[in-house]
Amino acid sequence: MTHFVRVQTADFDLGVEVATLRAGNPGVGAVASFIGCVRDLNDGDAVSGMFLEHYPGMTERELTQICETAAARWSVFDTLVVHRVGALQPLDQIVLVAVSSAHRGDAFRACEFIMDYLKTRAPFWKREATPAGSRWVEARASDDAAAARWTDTSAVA
Amino acid sequence: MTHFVRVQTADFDLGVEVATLRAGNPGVGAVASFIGCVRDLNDGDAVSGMFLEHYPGMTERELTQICETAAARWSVFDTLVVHRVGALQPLDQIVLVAVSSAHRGDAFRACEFIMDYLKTRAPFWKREATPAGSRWVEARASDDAAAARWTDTSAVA
Amino acid sequence: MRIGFSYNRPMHEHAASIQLVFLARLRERFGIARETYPLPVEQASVAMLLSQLRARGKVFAEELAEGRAFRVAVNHTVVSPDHAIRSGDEVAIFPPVTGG
Amino acid sequence: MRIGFSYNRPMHEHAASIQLVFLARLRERFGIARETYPLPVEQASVAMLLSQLRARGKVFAEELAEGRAFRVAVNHTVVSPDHAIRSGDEVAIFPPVTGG
Repeated sequence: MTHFVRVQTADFDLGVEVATLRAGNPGVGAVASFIGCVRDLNDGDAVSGMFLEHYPGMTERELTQICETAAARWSVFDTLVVHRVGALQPLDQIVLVAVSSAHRGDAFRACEFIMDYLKTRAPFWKREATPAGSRWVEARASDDAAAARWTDTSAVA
Repeated sequence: MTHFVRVQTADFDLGVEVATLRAGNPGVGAVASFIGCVRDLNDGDAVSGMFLEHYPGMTERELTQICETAAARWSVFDTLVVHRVGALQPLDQIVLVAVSSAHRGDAFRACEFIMDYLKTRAPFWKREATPAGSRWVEARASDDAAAARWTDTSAVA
Repeated sequence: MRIGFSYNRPMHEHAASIQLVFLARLRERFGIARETYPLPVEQASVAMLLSQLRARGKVFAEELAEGRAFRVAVNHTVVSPDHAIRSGDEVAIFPPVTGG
Repeated sequence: MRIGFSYNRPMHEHAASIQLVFLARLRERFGIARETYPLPVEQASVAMLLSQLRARGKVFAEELAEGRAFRVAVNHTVVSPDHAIRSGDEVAIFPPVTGG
């Protein structure tokens, strides 16, 4: 089992990343993946671009730990997180999470878990440009709620 | 909102398909996708290859209806299902489901719903080659259970 | 509806018929992929059709026995046994699906 | 543990210190990205450090006020206010994260 974690300014190719993740493993029956993209609207304001900052060292450590937690909870082969930093525009890809597994339930569950935890635990911060100027994006209560779901064993299989 | 449904013998490129699905829509903040692959093992037996048959006409109709049901239930932009038929080998891609949305929860939910319903409702049949000869794959109770989850409103957000 | 249907049907069409489609394991076991099948009565039900098919002999009786897991789709939609079949319908019979 | 730590520390290191890191909005508001900061006592807690930083003045007192949403990580792990800080630690203070 391997957890691949990368923080980079460069864009990524979802097809290449997923093909690499499952390459040569004929036990993989399922790959669930997710990409997050820059929207041109946030909290009701037009967004013309953003800058993503992170905390080098802690970011990679935190992302790896999130993947390890997912792999301990569900039956998965490998996990991949690629997160971009620097200047991004609407339509740009921000983040990729992919999980390979024998069966789809584990892949879906682990992939969404990693995204939810990444959102509330991985040290990234967005500064977005709007017509009123540039502003730091505020953390969302809905993201905390999404992450908290995974500790409520009655709600999640 | 568009539901793209294709049944084909040719392989597909996950990266190209997802890029096409979200192309030009800066409202898309999330794309959840899934690929199913041929494993070299099924029900304890080695699998050297398989042949996928379908019911032309009904397949496309059923897949489109499943996507429409998902789009009525969650807030999504577009959905895509690509399913291969014909001769396939271990490591080959079988199926792709992708859903674009403003937010990740809707994308994840709709994507997994479509896969679960596809598994129990779309008219595809697998014949797999094992050391003991070729056999039709039996339907799984676990797939029925996965699809049934979505009608149990207490279990699924 | 019923009157319109009778009215529109050509007088010379004495033999109302349907298209029968067998898929996957059933196609293999029956040795038939598709056939034109005469409708026994004007509005036969799926249950009546299945009963007639079972009378064809051993492999039909076995595969289409009550309680066996198979599905019937009329014009590409899965239906229940009481569904009425009309002339010109495409009726497909197939095992539980195993795609994805 | 405590004895071993003291034993291994060079005699000449009179001024124990930590690396302070401020990130994102806090870095901008404080005008500081990283600084070497003297540890006031041998084993200061995160709470003691925050209290000292608040004493620096208005913007520190405001951003690091009790009840404000910020996180403290020591050596890349988020910790609680009672966490003990030791010489050589990297202590980062940052707003709630907004990646993904």
